[in-house]
Amino acid sequence: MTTRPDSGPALRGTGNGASALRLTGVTKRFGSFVANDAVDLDIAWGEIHALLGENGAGKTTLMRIVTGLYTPDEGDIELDGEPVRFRKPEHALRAGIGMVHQHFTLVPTLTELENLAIAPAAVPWRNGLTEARHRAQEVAAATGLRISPDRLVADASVGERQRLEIVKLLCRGARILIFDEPSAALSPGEWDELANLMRRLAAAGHAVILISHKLSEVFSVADRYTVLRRGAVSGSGTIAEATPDHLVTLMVGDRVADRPPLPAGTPGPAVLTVRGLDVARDDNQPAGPKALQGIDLEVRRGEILGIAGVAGSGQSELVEVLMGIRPALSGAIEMAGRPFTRRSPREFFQAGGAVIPEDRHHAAIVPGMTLWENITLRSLRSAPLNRQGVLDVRAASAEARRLMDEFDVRADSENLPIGRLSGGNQQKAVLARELSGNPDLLIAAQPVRGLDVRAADFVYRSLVAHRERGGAVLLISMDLDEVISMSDRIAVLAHGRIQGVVDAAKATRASLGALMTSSGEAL
Amino acid sequence: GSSGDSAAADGTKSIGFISQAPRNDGGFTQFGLAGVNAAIEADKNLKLSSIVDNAANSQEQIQGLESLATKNQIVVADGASFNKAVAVVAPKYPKVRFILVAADLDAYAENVTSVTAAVGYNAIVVGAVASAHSRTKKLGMIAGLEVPSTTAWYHGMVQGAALENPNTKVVETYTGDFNDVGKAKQAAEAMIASGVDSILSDLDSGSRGVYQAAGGATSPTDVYDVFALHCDSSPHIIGSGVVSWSDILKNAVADAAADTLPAGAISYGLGTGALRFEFCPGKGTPEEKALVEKITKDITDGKIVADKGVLLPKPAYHFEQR
Amino acid sequence: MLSKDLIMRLLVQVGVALAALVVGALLLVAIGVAPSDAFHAFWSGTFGTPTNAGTTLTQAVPLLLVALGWILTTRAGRLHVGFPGQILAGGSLATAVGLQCGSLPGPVAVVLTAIAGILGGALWAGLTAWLWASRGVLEIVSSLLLNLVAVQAAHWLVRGPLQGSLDGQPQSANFPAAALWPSVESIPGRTLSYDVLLLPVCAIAVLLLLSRTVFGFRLRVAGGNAEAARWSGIDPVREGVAAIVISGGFAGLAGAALLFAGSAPWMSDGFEAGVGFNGIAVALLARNSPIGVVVTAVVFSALNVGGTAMQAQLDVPSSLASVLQGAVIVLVLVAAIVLQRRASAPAATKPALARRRSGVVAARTGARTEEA
Amino acid sequence: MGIFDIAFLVAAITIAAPILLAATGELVSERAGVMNVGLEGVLLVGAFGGYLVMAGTGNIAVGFLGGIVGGLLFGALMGVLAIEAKVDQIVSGIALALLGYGLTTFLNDDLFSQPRAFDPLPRIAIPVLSDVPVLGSALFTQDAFIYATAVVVVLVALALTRTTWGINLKATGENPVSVDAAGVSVRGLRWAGVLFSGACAGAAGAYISIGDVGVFREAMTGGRGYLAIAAVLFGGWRLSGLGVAVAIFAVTDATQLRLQAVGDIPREVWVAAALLILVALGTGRVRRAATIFRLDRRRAGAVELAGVAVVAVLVVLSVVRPAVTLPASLWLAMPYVLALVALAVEGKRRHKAPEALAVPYLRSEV
Ligand SMILES: Nc1ncnc2c1ncn2[C@@H]1O[C@H](COP(=O)(O)OP(=O)(O)OP(=O)(O)O)[C@@H](O)[C@H]1O
Ligand SMILES: Nc1ncnc2c1ncn2[C@@H]1O[C@H](COP(=O)(O)OP(=O)(O)OP(=O)(O)O)[C@@H](O)[C@H]1O
Ligand SMILES: [Mg+2]
Ligand SMILES: [Mg+2]
Repeated sequence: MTTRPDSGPALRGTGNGASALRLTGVTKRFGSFVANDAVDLDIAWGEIHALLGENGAGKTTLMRIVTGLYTPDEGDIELDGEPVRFRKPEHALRAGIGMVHQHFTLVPTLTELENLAIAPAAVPWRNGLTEARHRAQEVAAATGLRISPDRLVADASVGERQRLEIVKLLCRGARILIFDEPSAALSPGEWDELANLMRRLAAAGHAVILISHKLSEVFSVADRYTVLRRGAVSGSGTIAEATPDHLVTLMVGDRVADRPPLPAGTPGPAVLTVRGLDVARDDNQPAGPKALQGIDLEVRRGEILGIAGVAGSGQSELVEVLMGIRPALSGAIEMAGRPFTRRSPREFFQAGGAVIPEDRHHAAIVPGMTLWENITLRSLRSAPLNRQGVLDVRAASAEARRLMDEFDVRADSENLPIGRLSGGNQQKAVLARELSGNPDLLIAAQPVRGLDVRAADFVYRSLVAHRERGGAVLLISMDLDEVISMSDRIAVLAHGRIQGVVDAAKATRASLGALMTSSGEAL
Repeated sequence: GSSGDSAAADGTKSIGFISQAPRNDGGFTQFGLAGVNAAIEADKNLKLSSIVDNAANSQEQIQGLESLATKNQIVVADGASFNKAVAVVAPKYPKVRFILVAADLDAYAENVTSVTAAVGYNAIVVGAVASAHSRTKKLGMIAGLEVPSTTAWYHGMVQGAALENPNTKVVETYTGDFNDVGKAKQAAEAMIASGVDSILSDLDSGSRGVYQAAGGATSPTDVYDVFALHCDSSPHIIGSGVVSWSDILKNAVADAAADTLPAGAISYGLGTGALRFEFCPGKGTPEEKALVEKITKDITDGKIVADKGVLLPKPAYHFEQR
Repeated sequence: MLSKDLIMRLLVQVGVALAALVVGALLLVAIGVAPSDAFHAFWSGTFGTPTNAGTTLTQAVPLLLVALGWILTTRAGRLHVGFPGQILAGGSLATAVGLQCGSLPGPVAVVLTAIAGILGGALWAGLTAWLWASRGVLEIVSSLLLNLVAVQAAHWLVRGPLQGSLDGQPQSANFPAAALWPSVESIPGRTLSYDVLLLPVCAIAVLLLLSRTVFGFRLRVAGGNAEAARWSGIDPVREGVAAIVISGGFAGLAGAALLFAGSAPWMSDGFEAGVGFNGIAVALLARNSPIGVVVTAVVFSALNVGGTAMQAQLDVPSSLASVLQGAVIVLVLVAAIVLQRRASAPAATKPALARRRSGVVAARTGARTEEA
Repeated sequence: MGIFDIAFLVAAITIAAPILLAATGELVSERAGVMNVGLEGVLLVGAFGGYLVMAGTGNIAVGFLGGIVGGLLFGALMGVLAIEAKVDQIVSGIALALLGYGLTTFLNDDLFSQPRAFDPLPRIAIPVLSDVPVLGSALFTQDAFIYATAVVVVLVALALTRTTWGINLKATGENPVSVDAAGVSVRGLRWAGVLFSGACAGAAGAYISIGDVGVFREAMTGGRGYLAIAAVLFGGWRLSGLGVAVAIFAVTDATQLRLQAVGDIPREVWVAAALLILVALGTGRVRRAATIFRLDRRRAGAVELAGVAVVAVLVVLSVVRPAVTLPASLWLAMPYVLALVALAVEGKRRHKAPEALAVPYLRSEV
């Protein structure tokens, strides 16, 4: 069925300006913790509404309530002025509310079309593929959003996956679309595309809710905003009358001092040297297409080398290969002057490396284990915390507490399972862990993805401090501004090749973009 | 800990029965139990106090024996695998009479009697008859597990067949379980496919599989039973190397009750008729019947001496062949 | 929150125990046995006399060892059920060694048999570990199949190489007295073997290993999230292999204990006696707590011993025990519902999330780090 | 006379059928993300259920229904544990295995002091097809259950590939969130999978007891449940692969029974083994042409060398034809050993396990 009869997949909006979704006094508690505190939220048809707030402010939780994933403890939800209660996601979906999750809800092993075809089947033997193809074409006609129906989702890049996700929602008749930090995995180009799409949807009368930590994005697309702080609404209004400083103040309570421009560093000897590195896209198919080709890199003491490039250019592969998780086909890697031949994560860390993985959820934390165990995940396994194989638990949790203060990880106790913390705090915990050993080389893959302004600022400062201490940083980011403002030098990665290395001081979005697109059809 | 004193009060003696297989296995165990019950029928001073079955592993067997020994005067351990367990338990209960069925003891024990059946003799007869009856001169033996009593059937058949016709061939298959009907059926089918036309089924409920295979076979196939005659179970059954465990146990229990059961080992052979070959009604030509007579007589007269493997090794202690 | 959790657990344990009692009583009534008689028979058969108590405790040891093995592997995120096979392997090797130790002084022989048992179990488990680590065969399946193989192998051993009984029965010869594990003289029948000391010792050892040592920490990280483990320099495959092999060692020792500490000093096929799976149940019943298993192991062994006793006294079918054991597990799992409903959702989700990376579907993990 | 004849085929098919059906059910349930390691227990319950009802009614069709109901009951139990309680599936599986054995044994002892026996399913010759020379008598002169199994397998194949339901099911096993987000009930699909597998296992069990031989005895399924699970994995969660796996088990089992009967191992066995290994090596080579590891290459070389050596030995054996006889129990272990070897040879390449297999689904994970 997927849609209510009246609202087909076509993009017929329902009026505009009229209130689409109104939350009044919505409260959600987790045990004693209040994640949402009497939140009032008013979304109008045809608008793009930005939902802002620092990490752990309760944005995701609120949206989960709206989409029926959580049921609120108090408060009412009105849709088109009628009170509604969503006990299940499908209720919200039927009502036309759809959410693009940060982790896509796609099935990699099915084709894009099959993913669209996932739907309640009235009769078991019904074959919904043709119908799905139909809807997809309608949507394409209405929004210009095209998918490649018969491609496996596994073969699609993140941008393409996100597009498919949106098409899916539209096919199912969503009229209120929620994006939770959509740009986190997107390249700038892909973001612009998404922004246009949002405008088009709004213009067509849909309501769009955008959760983002990047004020630039907010100001570029949003019409109105609501700011959450510690679960409660700290302010709302129209973007036109708002200033970045104002919003930041609403989010974090006070102003965040502008970041001072990166002081000129004095690069020392090379910490990491990569020569002619070739890496297969699929470890099991060395003969197959390559993810990286002829990579030459050098990261020196006291400098931050930025890697700019769109998602899927091979960043993940580069990190994994440096870590020793992925085998290299050919090429040489040197760490701290010594050849890094028998590569394995352990060797990497022993050679003075540290890493902030891109995919934190799966690669950086052990959700079931306590905060202190996660923070000391590595130091715990070497002296002094490790005394001939025996753990010094007391010292470890003391150390953890110290780091929690230093890196401002917000949690009631270090004995909490880290899985209970908000994304932002989890990430600060990871940062604390990786910087605590003060390593020679820090690989930071999208270190501020999903971080609020203050946390992001904190990460920047920590990285710079690390650089000042003479450490080297390999910064991987899809956000050009971020790279430019953060790095001493920038290597542009596109299609698995280093297209060029430029001095950050001279680099501009345009020049980098040019490098990215140059030799586009290589490989 | 000794017991049996309770017996003094009145004349009644209570019997405990422990077996490795389920009591309703439709074969060895069930017949043994029948024998015990028959003895009880005959003597109202006897009663069967309790049964422990499925005592598969040694620990369970020892526990079972111990708890039976504490409250009975006669304990029947029905199965070859009890030999060591009995050897462990019996000395602790000198007043209790242990009857060990189908197994020999490693060591001689004062209050233990092992009653065995020299199935090998029966096997010789079956081998001869089957060989005479067979068209392809290929005989088969299917058993569950490879234990002395089953291999005895095989070796006996080999010897008997050779007596009747030197170039008759005998093959053996072990299905891994006396009660696995499916495997038995497949095994029999396999044999038939390889030219066997006479199968001895040394199985319990597994025998049904053999009957079914014979029934489904395209070529005429004969089946020979052991223990008893199930002629009505299948038209293909020629006869059975009857090993009347019920008779054997009836004797043994009665003797034990009368305290006339000698310690040591008693092996029942063709002499007492506890072992005998029987044709199903209407089966067997006069010549074959004569052959049975002859072979049986030759064996009891000692004209035919069992080959190696046909009989269990003769124990060192008191031994009686009946 | 810890203490609250503990109370919750205790409540659940008690609830399960009561429920099991009820189930048992119902079954008994169903087959027409007065529960009171049954209970009396059960009690006298398990703890009524020192002799029986000795048997009960001694038979608890193998269960405990298996349970501890299970706990270790699950903490490492691996799930294998190869304990029956490993028990058989350990027992067989211990037998092979034990039969040769007649001339050695007692202590040496005892230690040798124990070591042989551990080795045998570890080697058999090594097959599972190897198949998983380097061939990507799910350990659960390979261990299931290896169990079936081990059973047949044991069948063959007691009919071939290890066959040693006078009349050709499928049994080994009796073990030399020197190799038998010592037992308490004062108890009639000498049913209480000194290896009951393993109950507290091993339990505490495993507890400390997991909570207080680097090795245990690595195991838990690998089990908690294999991906994160690899990214922090822990090779989850190595940890998994270690866990599986160690658990095999425990099971193998259990095999040796079954043969050399029991009252039946010889090997016959089927000496494993369902300890392999019941051991898992024991761990479950204790909700994988290394200390709790000491209690639950005794409970389960009582179920076995008492089952036989009840059968001998009241002619209760032997299978009643296994029904009860199955029922107990189901009850435990159902009890888990109660706990889950109490615990907050995400707390519950996190292990599941981690499991996705490390648990049943581990082939990829296996594949990757091989080259790392 | 040779041992690989028509009767051999028939035997192999009879052995294969129940495993195939049970495995197909398990496949569906695993594609939905529920792994039932307790399949053995479900088979036993099906076998006993069939036997019980048959004893009551004397009608074999009703008997099979009884088996299916028994299987459904245990499937439902699995569902309650794995889907509702969200407890570890492996663990609940073990519980099912233990409970299945205990319960059936207990009831059998209690209800049947005298074992009953019935006539098994009659073989039905399909008019025209059964006259085809060799295959006719092997494939088209079978009993109703075997035909039914064939039909079920085909239907499942169609359902998984051609229907929305199939897509939903597969999606549930891969990424339940996506299904949930589509407004399809993950619980519903998983329940469907579990119950279907329960019904299949129940029917398969009934075939093992009343269908094939007409009796029941404790633990009579003898590890077939585990073989079925192994088949699903070896088959890489595809029906085709599953079929191959089951075929391997069945053929080995049928062979070992024959080899025991024949006594010492005949020539054609050595030849067959040699051919098998050659084929395996060949496919291995083809595969590796696509995928070459620095590490793997060395191992592959060793493997191939060993393989060739073995082939040589086998050829020699087939020429001299020695009087080799294996102990019965080693023959009995053969199917499991081969299953293991097959899994090991296939190794990871086959392992496209559903991502969410044995992962309980909880909403807040989104
Ligand atoms: N299931 C839960 N159980 C307990 N606490 C939770 C749960 N989900 C969220 N929280 C807490 O509620 C608060 C809000 O979480 P939420 O994910 O909504 O924050 P957020 O605004 O999305 O932060 P971020 O910007 O980092 O994503 C956090 O402190 C988090 O620790
Ligand atoms: N479903 C997803 N949800 C969130 N992040 C994702 C998802 N898929 C991929 N990503 C992240 O985005 C990055 C790039 O996506 P992806 O892996 O598709 O590109 P790639 O690996 O470089 O190219 P290819 O997919 O062709 O191998 C990945 O490294 C991963 O961290
Ligand atoms: Mg969030
Ligand atoms: Mg990728």
